[in-house]
Amino acid sequence: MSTAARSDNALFGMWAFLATEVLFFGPLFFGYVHARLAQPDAFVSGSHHMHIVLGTLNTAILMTSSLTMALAVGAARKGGPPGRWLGLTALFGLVFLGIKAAEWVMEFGEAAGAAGGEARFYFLYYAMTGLHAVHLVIGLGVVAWLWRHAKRFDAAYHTPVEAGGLYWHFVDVVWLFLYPMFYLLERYSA
Amino acid sequence: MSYLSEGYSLRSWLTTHDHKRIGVLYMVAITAFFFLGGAAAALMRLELATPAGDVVSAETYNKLFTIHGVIMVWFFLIPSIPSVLGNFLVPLMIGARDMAFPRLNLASWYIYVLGGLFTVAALVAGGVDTGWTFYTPYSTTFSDTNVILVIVGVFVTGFSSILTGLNIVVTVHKLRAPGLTWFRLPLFVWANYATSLILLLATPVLAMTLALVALERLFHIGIFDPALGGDPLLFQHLFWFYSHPAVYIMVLPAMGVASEIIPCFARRPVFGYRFMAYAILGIASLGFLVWGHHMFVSGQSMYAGIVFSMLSFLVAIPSAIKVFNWTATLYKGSIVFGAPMLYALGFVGLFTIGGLTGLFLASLALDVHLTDTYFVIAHFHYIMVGGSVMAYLGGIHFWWPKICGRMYPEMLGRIAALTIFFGFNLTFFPQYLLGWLGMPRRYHEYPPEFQLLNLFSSAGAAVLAVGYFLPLAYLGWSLFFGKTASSNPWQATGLEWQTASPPPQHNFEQEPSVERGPYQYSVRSNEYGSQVR
Amino acid sequence: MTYVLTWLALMALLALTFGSSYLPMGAWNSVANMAISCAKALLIAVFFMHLRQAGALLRLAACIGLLWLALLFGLSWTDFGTRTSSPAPWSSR
Amino acid sequence: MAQPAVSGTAQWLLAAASDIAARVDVLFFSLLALTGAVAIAIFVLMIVFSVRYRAGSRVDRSNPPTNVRWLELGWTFTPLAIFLGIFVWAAVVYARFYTPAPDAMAIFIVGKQWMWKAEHANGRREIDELHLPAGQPVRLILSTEDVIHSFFVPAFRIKQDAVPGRYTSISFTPTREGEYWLHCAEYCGTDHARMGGRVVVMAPAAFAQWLERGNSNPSLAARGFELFRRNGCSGCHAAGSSVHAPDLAGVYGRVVHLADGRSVVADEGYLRDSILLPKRDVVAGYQPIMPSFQGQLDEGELAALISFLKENK
Repeated sequence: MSTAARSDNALFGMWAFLATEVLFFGPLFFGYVHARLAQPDAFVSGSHHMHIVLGTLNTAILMTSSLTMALAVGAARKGGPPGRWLGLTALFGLVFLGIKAAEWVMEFGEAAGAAGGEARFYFLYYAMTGLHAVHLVIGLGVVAWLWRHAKRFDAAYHTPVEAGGLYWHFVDVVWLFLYPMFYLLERYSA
Repeated sequence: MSYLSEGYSLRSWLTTHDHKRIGVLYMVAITAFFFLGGAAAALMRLELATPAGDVVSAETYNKLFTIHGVIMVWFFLIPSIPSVLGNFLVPLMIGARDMAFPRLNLASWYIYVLGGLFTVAALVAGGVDTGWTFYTPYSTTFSDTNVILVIVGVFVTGFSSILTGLNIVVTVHKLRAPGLTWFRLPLFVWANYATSLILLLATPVLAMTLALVALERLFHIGIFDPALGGDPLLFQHLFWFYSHPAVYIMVLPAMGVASEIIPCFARRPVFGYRFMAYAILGIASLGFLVWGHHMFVSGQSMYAGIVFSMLSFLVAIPSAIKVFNWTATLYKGSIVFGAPMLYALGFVGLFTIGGLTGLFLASLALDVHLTDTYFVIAHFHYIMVGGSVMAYLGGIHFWWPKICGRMYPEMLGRIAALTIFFGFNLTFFPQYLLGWLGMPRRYHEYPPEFQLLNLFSSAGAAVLAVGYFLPLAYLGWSLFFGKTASSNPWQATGLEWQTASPPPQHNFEQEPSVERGPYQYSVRSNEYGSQVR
Repeated sequence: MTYVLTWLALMALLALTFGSSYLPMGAWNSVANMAISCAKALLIAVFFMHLRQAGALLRLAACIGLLWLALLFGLSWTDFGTRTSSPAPWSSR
Repeated sequence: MAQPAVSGTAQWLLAAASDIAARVDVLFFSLLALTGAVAIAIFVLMIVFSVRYRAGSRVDRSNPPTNVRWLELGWTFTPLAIFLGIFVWAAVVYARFYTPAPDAMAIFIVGKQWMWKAEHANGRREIDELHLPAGQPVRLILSTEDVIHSFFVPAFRIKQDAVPGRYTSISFTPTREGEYWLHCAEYCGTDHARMGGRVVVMAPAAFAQWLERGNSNPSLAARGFELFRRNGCSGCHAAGSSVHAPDLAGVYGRVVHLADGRSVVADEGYLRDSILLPKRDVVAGYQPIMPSFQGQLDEGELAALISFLKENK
């Protein structure tokens, strides 16, 4: 099989896998919509406990990591070594996780004491951001692996960078939806 | 050198990347699970021979039907045809050297086995009693059995399904031999392709839904608990979003098998090839729109019931088309009744009954009376056991010479097929009557007036057990003592028959170049048009 | 260059969604937030994930997961959407 | 099972003891005739073809057809038309289950692992039995104290799940006197198979006698009125109260306009939610100040309160 054909297979495989991932997150989004429609007030008051500055900062960091990932793929396509950009991507990912972990710790007290609808808000918050973080950790593993083997990639062969990039961007996209769902509810009334 | 003689050590099997060997690994594993699940069913039928709960306790009975369902659905039926025959045959039928992702293929077998170990561990630790449907809030709050362990098992196995589906989808899209256009694909490949789409799009929903059940059980907070404002019906929607399409995961590949066997043994082209292919895609996609028909009495809105009922009738159309086309394929054929053909005809007959009784359950007012009774049990066993298991066994016989290079004993094969057909009907037909008369499912004891029909059913189960042990015995025997098979003992047209039996490691000595569509059989003589020259 | 422009657009949209959440628009806040999230996702898919250059097959694969998610939401809402707010005219007088 | 053999259920033909049972049976046997005819047609064709075209038989095999467009379109669209007909028929019958007659007698049924409790309007309670008058339209309002159960009376052809946290209901008219099986049809744990009993359909006069005999309980509505005062509901909801709360006189069955613009009919389910989850459906023009009574009222007390509200015209 030619390298080009193999690359084609891998990218199609990754896109198909991402379709699966969308549906993997599906029940959580579904549960969120159902719960929020049932108890809108609890979700608003839960959201007001979120650290909006940290959340917004994290969103910016993750989007920037997507940029560096895209630049890594771009570099690989042109034959330049993607190592530098991959390293930056991993760095941004780590910072995101660090901030996220700090938030989890800060919110834990509130969450443990919450009752009724707010308890459900926190349940979904921890479940969804937790699952997202698990994906991000896997993404970090992939990026670290790519970084270690960065020298192997050139203009002719860089499929792993492309496929890993697709996964990284997907994880970013999931966060773009989580951010307004948990941080931005009726901020004007806070 | 055949793929079987590439290495004889256990290690050579457990580290193989060869799709054919992985198919065989799956066959071994699912056979073990089939007999485990069957043993649970045998105990249940023994208990139900009398109205009183005398053989096992109520707790044990509840665990038996749960483990029967969990094992048969996730560890036998879903991987049966796609992971065994699909794995073995799809690359051969499309003229590829292997799957698109061979290492992933092996990984999915290990993931399957890991999931199986969790489930068996739950069994050993005392079992689980929620039913395979895991309905909340019983599973989240009230059951005190090993729910989480089984959920982990099913969750893990789900990833095996997803990876197999991914592999088949990419393989069919990308690795077809030159000249093999979409409408030259054998229907078995179409069926496995459509099945794989369902595996990809439905399985993740089940995985996450079960994970949410486990979390709710652990933390006593969740989205299903009504005490906090949740809704148990939310679980049912999510569960059936997967579990109804899962029925098509089980039966579409079976349709694919029948579509290979019937033209071959009738020695004529399949009737209406294009309609058959469209029907497969139609079933796969419409199958996603009907899950709410499991919930007509669940308290879902009446309007939802009406919408889902109408959509359910629509999905019956492509199924009906397939039955008509198989029947028409017999017309003006030259039919040989080999064992695979007997299984395939049995499949068509039983699937027809199962499908037609599905219309009763899709009808709103009838479903109110019939749902959650033995009518439903009979209906889905006609589809899944009468349909899928018959077809799986037919496929195993049909491709046995290709898989191991030996012929099975023909006469025993026919006797087993007839035994299974008879035993199956004796077991499950009485259950339709029981259901209509109002015997609820999952009952450990029942009113005495139902005993006669239950006795028929239990007697049938004994016959069925004999029928299932027969192939195990003679196929095992034939591995060592069977007649050596030629490369194309059935004079079939597919690509898989154009290479040695058993095939070499990379399937074909040289890449085949496909010149025509499948099923170019001819009744006039033994002339037939193979897909390659 | 496309990448950097995309990133700038993403940042602008982030500022927009952040700012708009302080304007009292009732239910429209959520609509705006989701619309902006979709726009951002589209930017990432089209430019960072190179769907712009991709063939039909990849585009289809990218859409099918979302389509199926829409099926899950849409058909379930025939139940949740009609349960209490529009009871059958006869189910209670 | 511990229950005595129930009369009125012949072994081979299930008794039809409700108005809907007759309609369901007509549909069932019509569909049985139709599908039976189709199945027999297919099997006869398969057997005839199998025999006639067995290998070696001397018959005309020239030009076996592989594509007959009119035939394929025919057997696509003919079933479609028939299926849609059946769908409509079944849906029309189904709607009757949820269309109570105006004078339907409401009975609260509560499922609990592993028994059925019923409470009549006058306060008469029974366990694992349900007495009904023949000819009187009935509306069962189902709830459960633990898991999902399903109220199944084969002779009536009715089945309805009882779902935790809400009410479901089903309506019918018992027509034939006799005793019939009552089962739980949704798996609910260890003694699921033993959860059930009998339904007794009596002549109206005998039923009236039965209803009064040995009943020392106050009526549901009277008990509800007592609860209405004891739990402080009357403090806010009474006319002339200083707290701004909706007047509940005649609320049952009215269309209520909600703060978020929706409007709903105040049925049992709405009243239940308003007591347990008062912040969910706030009435337009009122503040969400009512506390939740979740965990303070059991299913029986809820039923009593709602019965009071229904009678409080």
